[in-house]
Amino acid sequence: MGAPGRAEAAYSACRVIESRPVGAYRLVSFIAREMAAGARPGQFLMVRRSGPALDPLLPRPMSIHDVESDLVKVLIDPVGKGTLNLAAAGVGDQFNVLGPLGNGFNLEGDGPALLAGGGIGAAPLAYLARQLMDRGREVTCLLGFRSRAQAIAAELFRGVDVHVSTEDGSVGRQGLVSELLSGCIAGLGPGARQAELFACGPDAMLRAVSATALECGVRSQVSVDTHMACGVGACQGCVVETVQGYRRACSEGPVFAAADLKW
Amino acid sequence: MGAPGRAEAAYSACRVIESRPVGAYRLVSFIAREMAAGARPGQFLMVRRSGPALDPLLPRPMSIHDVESDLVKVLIDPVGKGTLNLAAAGVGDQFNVLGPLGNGFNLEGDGPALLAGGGIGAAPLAYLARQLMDRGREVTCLLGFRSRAQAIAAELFRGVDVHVSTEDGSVGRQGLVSELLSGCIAGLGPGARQAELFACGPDAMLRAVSATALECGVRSQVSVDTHMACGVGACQGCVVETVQGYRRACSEGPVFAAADLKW
Amino acid sequence: MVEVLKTALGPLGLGHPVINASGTFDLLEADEVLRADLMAEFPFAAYVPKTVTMEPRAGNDPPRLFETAAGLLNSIGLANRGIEAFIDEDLPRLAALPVPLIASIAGERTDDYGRCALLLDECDRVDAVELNISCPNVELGGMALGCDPYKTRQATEYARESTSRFLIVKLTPNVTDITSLARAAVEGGADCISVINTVHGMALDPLRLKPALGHVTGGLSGPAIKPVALRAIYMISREVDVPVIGMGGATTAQDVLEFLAAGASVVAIGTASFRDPLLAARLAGELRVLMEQRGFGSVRELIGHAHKE
Amino acid sequence: MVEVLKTALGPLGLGHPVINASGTFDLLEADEVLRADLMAEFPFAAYVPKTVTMEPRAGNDPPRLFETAAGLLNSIGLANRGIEAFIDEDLPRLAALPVPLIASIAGERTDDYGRCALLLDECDRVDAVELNISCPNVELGGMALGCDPYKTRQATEYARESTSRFLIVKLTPNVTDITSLARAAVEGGADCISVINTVHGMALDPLRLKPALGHVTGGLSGPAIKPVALRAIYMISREVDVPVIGMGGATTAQDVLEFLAAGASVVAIGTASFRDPLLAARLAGELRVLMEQRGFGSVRELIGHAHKE
Ligand SMILES: Cc1cc2nc3c(=O)[nH]c(=O)nc-3n(C[C@H](O)[C@H](O)[C@H](O)COP(=O)(O)OP(=O)(O)OC[C@H]3O[C@@H](n4cnc5c(N)ncnc54)[C@H](O)[C@@H]3O)c2cc1C
Ligand SMILES: Cc1cc2nc3c(=O)[nH]c(=O)nc-3n(C[C@H](O)[C@H](O)[C@H](O)COP(=O)(O)OP(=O)(O)OC[C@H]3O[C@@H](n4cnc5c(N)ncnc54)[C@H](O)[C@@H]3O)c2cc1C
Ligand SMILES: Cc1cc2nc3c(=O)[nH]c(=O)nc-3n(C[C@H](O)[C@H](O)[C@H](O)COP(=O)(O)O)c2cc1C
Ligand SMILES: Cc1cc2nc3c(=O)[nH]c(=O)nc-3n(C[C@H](O)[C@H](O)[C@H](O)COP(=O)(O)O)c2cc1C
Ligand code: FES
Ligand code: FES
Repeated sequence: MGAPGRAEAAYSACRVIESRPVGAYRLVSFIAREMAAGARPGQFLMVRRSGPALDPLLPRPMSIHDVESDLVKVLIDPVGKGTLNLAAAGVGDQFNVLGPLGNGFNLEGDGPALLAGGGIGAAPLAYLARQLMDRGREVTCLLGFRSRAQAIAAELFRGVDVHVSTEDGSVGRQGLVSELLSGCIAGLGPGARQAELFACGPDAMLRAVSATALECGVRSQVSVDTHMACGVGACQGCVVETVQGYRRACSEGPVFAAADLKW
Repeated sequence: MGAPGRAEAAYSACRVIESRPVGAYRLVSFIAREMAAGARPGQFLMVRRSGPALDPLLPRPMSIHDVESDLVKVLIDPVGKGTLNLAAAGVGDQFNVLGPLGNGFNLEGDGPALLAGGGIGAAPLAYLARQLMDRGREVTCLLGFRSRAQAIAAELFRGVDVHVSTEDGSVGRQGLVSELLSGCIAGLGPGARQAELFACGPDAMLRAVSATALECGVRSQVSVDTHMACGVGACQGCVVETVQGYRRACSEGPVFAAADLKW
Repeated sequence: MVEVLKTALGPLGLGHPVINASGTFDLLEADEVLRADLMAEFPFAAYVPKTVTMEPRAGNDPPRLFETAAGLLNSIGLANRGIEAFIDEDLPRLAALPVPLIASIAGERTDDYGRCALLLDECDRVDAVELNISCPNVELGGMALGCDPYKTRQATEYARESTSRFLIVKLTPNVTDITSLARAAVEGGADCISVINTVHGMALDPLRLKPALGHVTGGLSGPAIKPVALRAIYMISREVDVPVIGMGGATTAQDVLEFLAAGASVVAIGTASFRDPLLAARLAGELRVLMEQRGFGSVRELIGHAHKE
Repeated sequence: MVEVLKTALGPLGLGHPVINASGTFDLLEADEVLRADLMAEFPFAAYVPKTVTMEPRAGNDPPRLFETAAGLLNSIGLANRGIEAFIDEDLPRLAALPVPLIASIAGERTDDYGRCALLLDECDRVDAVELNISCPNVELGGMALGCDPYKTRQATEYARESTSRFLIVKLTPNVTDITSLARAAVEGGADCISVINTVHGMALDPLRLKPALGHVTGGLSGPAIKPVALRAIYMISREVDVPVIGMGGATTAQDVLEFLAAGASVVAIGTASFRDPLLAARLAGELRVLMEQRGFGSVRELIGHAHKE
């Protein structure tokens, strides 16, 4: 209705073609050719169910869980009204999607890559693991979950060297993912100094794993979880405190060097 | 979760078992045994889609369109967010329903019954016509619609003597239902004084038909349309002005003697 | 009701912390319409009838209601049959009510509150009196009075002199500084503050593009105003030493939990009762479950939790 | 843009009546992130950058955002790099912007508004200046200033003396009487009133039951506050003779239609841009369709329609 050729939406309407439970989480795939082509591990999308509904009001940030030809996949942990709403989408429904957004992980190193995910923080690690392995890096993936229902998500890491812990011991080792990490770094021996940690999860988990890594001289990149409104650097709402001051998780993150974060 | 046996909801969850378009309207049937048993023509229900959604926030008043064994049927004109939401319900979805509410039409007379509906105001007249005919009264039903898409609803009046007008002349006579009424009353001749008008529709239409009726000495009962919140006489929100002062459409109406209304 | 939910509002013992907001639940009407024995199984822990005034009031011109995004605008205008009819006709019918009764009164001038309170002081059935100085839908009194700390204090003093009952003052959020009004009410002798009344608002009829309400402006209630209510409860409960009744958009048991944590001693349900008049009974049950999940052993422990370090 | 949508705000010619609300759309950021040529195809009829202050401000402690029922709470706290960086770095990059630019400024004291306005008066790229005296998220200035008619007038006078640009004053709804503030601003020399800034609110973290925002309280925006905005627009446009920029929850073309009918000359989109940063372009197109359907031949005909008999 505007002038011809004028863009009238930044978000694209993407059709959901798969939506299935993965334990307590939900895996939803939708068609998004351009996004699939451009996506880098650790980047995210802003996602909303298409339609005029005003509650939930805003899109939610969702990590790119995986990419397969022209499909983009997200893994959803339905904890609140936004994620519940997204997880309720069925095949044929539409998502309004903006992205890929954010900086993503820096894949340039060449030492062994340790991936650590806490709960739904596992979501971006599948695509990350694959891309790192494609670059010839040695990948070990450590996933901590609350219980069995969440830990089922480890199945999504086919072909990856995955170690699981659960808080209740129902699957894998009992305890936290930071404990898995200590053991794993110890196993690397002197090679640990070349290793790099890529982590995603709740703040407390990120603090714990990056502290553990630091003790052993392992650098960390962490992807932080903050509430977002715009997703494009406009609202200043999603900031985290870094040694350089507040930085926006959406446009200057969500991946930060752990050493830069003040927490 | 309260004390045993304690009622925890006034609304009942009713399963939708049919939802189909009738021209521009939508006919939705749901299972509600007790309501079906107790319903009188002109009574209404407060209806909301089950679930925690906060927008739409409140139930909407819906006339009882028809009753069939343990089914209650409503006819919906999707004009705003509440009616759109209800009309979007599919088979298997649940409605939260309260009712039957309100006074309903007074069926006690015995003269010829003239029914007049304007637009979705046709909804309560199907059940009314049937009940009047069961009581042996002579029924003529006059329905005015905007255009063909609405007028298709006349099909729901099987076995009733129905006359249709549309504003654009696409079906039946071109014009307003009040014009149909003049002709119809004239046709009754001197018998008109025994006749009674039952009308439902927008205010302007109710004013027009009851004025026409009055001129010919025909009494009118009209069912008014007001915004409602509680539906049970608690909020004083749905009042209409009558010669006795403000009266609540939900608990003292929605049917009023036209002679009592100040408009 | 279960032990863990038992609580009190001043001298009033309550089975649980959920009551109704004035003007949104009518026991005598509901009893008839719902054909439930509400007198025996009352869903709320106390009953607050609609505000009454010295003289009967017809209320404002219709339309009086308009739904907005997650909210409801109303402009009822304190329609009521007057305090005499309330005392002579309604109160006797409420004799068997098994929960405390909080009468709500409003006036056009500050001394009207004294006159109403005096009349109610004779009525045994009345356990507490709420001064509604915050209705946005009446021209005189109501708001104008409730926006002014001096008049707020004066109206409270008049009522205080006229009654020994537990005295609640209900405030409007439509002011620059709601805590100063709360302080004024407490200085005037209030035993409790009730917040919030509705938020000033307006709607246009979507087709005619003219004011949707007969009174032009109205009061906004429902989930849309929950953040406004939470702020008022939090600020006031930090500022004054009397208990606070919290209301404004509470719809779920999680909302009740949050209102209590923000500093309310009791939570009132208004607009949400229009989604189901018996909702409060379910909320109380669900609140118990949430409290157990989060490890709260009593309502007292929960009240003001958000203020604790 | 199409003829029927063309309009003006004082001396500023606008292609349509939809602009952005300060702090909710960042052209320079969006241009990069969206990889769209926004400078050439700007969705809004004018651009209002985020409020700037004399000194850079880091803003409030996170978390700064919380979604509520049909609303958004924020407590950004006027994070900005300061007026110098705005003038030296941002304005040159906005040289090619094809629409009027409205700079938004805030200060801690009334004379800060004069100082900022004076600096901007040197900048050719700045077509108008908006005084933000209504941010609920900063301790000094902002709100405290915008709640007081005397200080509102004084801040406006300082700015008026310092600039010949079209002068807009943006008001807060968190006051007892918003029209008295609008009058004070006009008396101080304002050419235009902008309403509303966000509504005071608060949220608790649902699990911890502690304040969800680092700053404890925040400002509520989005559809939830649309009724509050409509009332402010309606009351102020009836009271003052200058044009009004209306904002607060507008999300659909129907909302834009209603804001104009209520008395706004221009409608600003804030929170709705978070649903899609290019939304405004679609709203303008849809507005045209709605105007045609309802028989409005021009924006001028529509403005204030709700006031007409
Ligand atoms: C860059 C980025 C990528 C993300 N990727 C993903 C992803 O791939 N998949 C995904 O599911 N999420 C992801 N998230 C998180 C997701 O966006 C948030 O869960 C979401 O914003 C919260 O929205 P909500 O409406 O569901 O919860 P809200 O209703 O906003 O809930 C409020 C808050 O309450 C807390 N909460 C409420 N209930 C629970 C509960 N039962 N358990 C734990 N916490 C609770 C949470 O802290 C939540 O944030 C990502 C976030 C960021 C910033
Ligand atoms: C006793 C009673 C019985 C009723 N029975 C029925 C029934 O059987 N079936 C039924 O469909 N409705 C019925 N209604 C009306 C129905 O409840 C209203 O339509 C409804 O309350 C409006 O809700 P909404 O959310 O859909 O519209 P809202 O969003 O509230 O719309 C606001 C108003 O805008 C107007 N409006 C908006 N768009 C249009 C449009 N395109 N055309 C015309 N008007 C428009 C309408 O006046 C509407 O009331 C009944 C009402 C009452 C009081
Ligand atoms: C229809 C309606 C009528 C009301 N009438 C009164 C009243 O008579 N007295 C009063 O003190 N408050 C009245 N209120 C305000 C409510 O008691 C309550 O303070 C407000 O609605 C906020 O709570 P809620 O969001 O839970 O509804 C009324 C509210 C509504 C919606
Ligand atoms: C994240 C955010 C940041 C804001 N920043 C500013 C600001 O810097 N200056 C200002 O005048 N208003 C600011 N506002 C207020 C908006 O400009 C607008 O007045 C308000 O959000 C109401 O409009 P809306 O409901 O359309 O968002 C901000 C609002 C939000 C949500
Ligand atoms: S979400 Fe708006 S700046 Fe990051
Ligand atoms: S809808 Fe509440 S009294 Fe009629």
